[in-house]
Amino acid sequence: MAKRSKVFESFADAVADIPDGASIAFGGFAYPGVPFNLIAALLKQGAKGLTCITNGTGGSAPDRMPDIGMLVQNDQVAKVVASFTAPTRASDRIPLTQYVAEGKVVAELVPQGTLAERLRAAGCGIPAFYTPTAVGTELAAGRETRVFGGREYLLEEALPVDVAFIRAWKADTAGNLLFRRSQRNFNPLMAMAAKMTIVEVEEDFLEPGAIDPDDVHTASIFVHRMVKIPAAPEGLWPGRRPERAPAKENPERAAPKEKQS
Amino acid sequence: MAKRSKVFESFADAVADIPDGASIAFGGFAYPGVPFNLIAALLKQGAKGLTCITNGTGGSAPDRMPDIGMLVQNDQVAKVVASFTAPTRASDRIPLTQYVAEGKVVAELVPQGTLAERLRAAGCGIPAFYTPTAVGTELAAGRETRVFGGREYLLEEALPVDVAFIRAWKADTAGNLLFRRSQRNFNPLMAMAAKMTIVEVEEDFLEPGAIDPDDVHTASIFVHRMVKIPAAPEGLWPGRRPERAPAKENPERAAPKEKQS
Amino acid sequence: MSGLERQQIADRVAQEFQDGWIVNLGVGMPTMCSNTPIDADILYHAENGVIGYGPVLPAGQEDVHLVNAGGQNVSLNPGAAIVHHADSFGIIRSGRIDVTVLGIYEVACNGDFANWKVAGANGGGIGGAMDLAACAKQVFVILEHTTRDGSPRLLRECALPVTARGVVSLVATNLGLFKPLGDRFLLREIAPGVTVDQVRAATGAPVEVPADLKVIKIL
Amino acid sequence: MSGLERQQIADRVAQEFQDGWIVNLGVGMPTMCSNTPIDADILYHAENGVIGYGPVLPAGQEDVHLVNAGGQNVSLNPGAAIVHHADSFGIIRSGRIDVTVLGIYEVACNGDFANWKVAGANGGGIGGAMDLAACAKQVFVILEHTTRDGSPRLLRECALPVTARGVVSLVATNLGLFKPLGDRFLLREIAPGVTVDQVRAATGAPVEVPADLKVIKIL
Repeated sequence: MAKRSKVFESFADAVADIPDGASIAFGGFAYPGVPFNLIAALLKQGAKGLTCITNGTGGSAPDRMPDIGMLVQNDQVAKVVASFTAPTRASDRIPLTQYVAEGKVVAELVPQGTLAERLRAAGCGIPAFYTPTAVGTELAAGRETRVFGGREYLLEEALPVDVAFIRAWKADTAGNLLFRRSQRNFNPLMAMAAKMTIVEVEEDFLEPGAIDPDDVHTASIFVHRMVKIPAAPEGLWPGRRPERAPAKENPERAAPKEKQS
Repeated sequence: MAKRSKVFESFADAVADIPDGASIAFGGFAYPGVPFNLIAALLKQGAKGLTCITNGTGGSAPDRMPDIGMLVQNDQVAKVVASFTAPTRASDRIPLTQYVAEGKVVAELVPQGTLAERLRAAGCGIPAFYTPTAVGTELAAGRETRVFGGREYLLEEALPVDVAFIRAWKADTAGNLLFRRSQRNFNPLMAMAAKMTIVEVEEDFLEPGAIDPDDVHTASIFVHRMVKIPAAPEGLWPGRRPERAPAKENPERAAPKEKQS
Repeated sequence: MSGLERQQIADRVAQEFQDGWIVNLGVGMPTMCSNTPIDADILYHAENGVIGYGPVLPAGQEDVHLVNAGGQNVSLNPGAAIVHHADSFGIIRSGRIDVTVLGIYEVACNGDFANWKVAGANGGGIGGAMDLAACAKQVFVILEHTTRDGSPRLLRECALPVTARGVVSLVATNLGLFKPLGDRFLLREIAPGVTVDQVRAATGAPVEVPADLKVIKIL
Repeated sequence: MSGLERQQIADRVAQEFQDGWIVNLGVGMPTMCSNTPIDADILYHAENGVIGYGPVLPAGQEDVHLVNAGGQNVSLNPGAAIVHHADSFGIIRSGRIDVTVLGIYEVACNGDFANWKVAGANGGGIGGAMDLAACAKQVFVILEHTTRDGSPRLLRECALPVTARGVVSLVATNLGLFKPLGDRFLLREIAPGVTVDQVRAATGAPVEVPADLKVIKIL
């Protein structure tokens, strides 16, 4: 008896049944590993009242790839959990700021390591843990701390999510994933934390067995749906990260300049 | 300026300065990944009052490779932390039993997943976490539990160790490790939990850069000393795991039958 | 009255497995479940981080670097992956194992079971059983229906220290297939050649027998 | 009175690095520390799981899959390794980072500092700074000595919400190199062309000046 295939034909199909009110973790750090195509599909799909778990919401640079800020601007977001909820430069502006100020979006600010560990805890059946991070700061105000070995630690709870959107380099059809370089970042943790993990994959799907079991970064157990990213302009391929300037074409890729939505 | 080399010439050199009273984590699960050569060197080195963290202490099979039970029989052990501290078959005997009965060795019994997670927590700066495992059992008697989301969890503390003994398949001279197949088991976690990690390596050392950074299982940060395992009979090479019978020669290895001490 | 052979007990349990399940098999009789030919695609998970292992390899063909949780030299199926012990138990603890099958000493009709400490022992052998028992979606147990001296091992309450409480949903013995119902066992199926009276006599708790009691089909 | 250029401040900090250290550099001025030629073998760690990165690659030679924590397309040195975010912060939280260098808004002589929330903001940008500040063996901070309107940023107490308390052991500004001593800053070295009076006037806390005050050597 054959298992149902995890390979979906389109991003629209892969995100079609995401309901209003879902919690979604978005992988990526800077450009590597960001599920641009899945975000773009979700913008079209239109689910509302979402809780978005992400390192940052984006939108400070003028030339934008699809980002969480666009979901916010599209009135799809009720809450953001992130390690950046406001710009750190006084001169920067991000879309989220106005929505938080107007009470349309709740923003929960979480230190990056705590965010990663809360996701990992959810994926590992650990409901809560203690961390030294943020002790003595505004983020710990009124919260439970405890001393172990003479040092004070803050109690943090797991952060389970309904859905993870991630981007991988290679995958076999069973759902084993390889990430390339810093594309890995939060992605394996979000796949662990999620009830359903949807992956956009850069290279053509491999047969099961083509990835050495020792090399697998995210095991098939954690992966539910996968879509091959089409060539540009249909598919979104990040180039060099723009440093407050438009993205330049990436000469290492055969595909033409990525679509900027 | 060149860093001091992590490569040691002999197992005796690598374990020479381990002091009495040290806590040592011993990797491996069944035969794969067990640091037989380091255990043999520690038997000769003679440090006493050790705390040994290990999945099991071994010694039920008649034909033994070096194991924790031998360290116990050599009067080097004060405490064992393990997921097996007594045989599960009434007919089996292990050396540890008598020493525990006579009060010479303290045995702390820990579920295997909790043992792994306590080591990982130590390696990740997490002093304590909650787990559902062992709730309602003798192991949780009198201990702190707490309800999250309607379910009861047991508080478990990190298990840091002074030294980790592990066995790897390949290593570069910087200290990046590859494990083969189920050789991985506890080994990366023990390397994370330890102040000093000593590795016995099966293959010849590689130059830094020879292992793709995406493939590394244990990063050089966690590795302090490494020794290449010599060919048998000087080096110890496990063959097929004996099922209550002597180990058979492994035809896949060119080396002759391993030394059984 | 001895009923099923060990492999036959395992066979009956394996027939409960459904397509797409992730299954963890304990040491001993449970490992025999993977020998049963069933029409379902199963992913076998072992505590030592092996995801997707296949048959035990014959002597001479083993990979010395690869064992399952029982220490057997297994093979890997296409699509297998290796993780370390913490990730492996993360998979267990987060409830991703559809069923674990465990060999045990005793089971009670309230779903408690014991398999880590024998009477009078100082210490025990837990291995991964407590994590699996507390966290798998379902816990199936396999055991001989009585001890060697004929004492029942299906009980009202466990006499030995328990591994987990209230978790067992299926009990397979040489005499039949049972479901713990709180204050009694439901006899789902009976072994060929065994009578209900024999089952009741060998069981230390009430046994409910359905009107349409089925006999276990031998493969 | 402006003292050191930005790269010169970073250069002075980098000279504190010792052979074999594992170093994490924050976004902005701290990243410039890796440009400084020093006689020490340093392993650079980035929060996004890059261990052992090297120089930023010029346009056209980037690996689009590889950035440091500042989003710069870096290279990898031989012996580099990639881990995921939880393992990367495990390295941080377990105290394996010898020093983190952070760009900040304010620092107090009690070792507190602030770098995540500007006055009046709703929310902020913490990134990895709180984990690094709480857990690195040493925390060095880099900042312009005063705000654009001339207000001091080296203070008795932080006015902005702190990132961590009592952790800073070295402060590098365009005017000099300082060590927080609880109730005052020790002026370890002064920038060329800057006077002690100028430093004191621009600092919002007492400044202790050693008799043998050294001048920062420009590379």
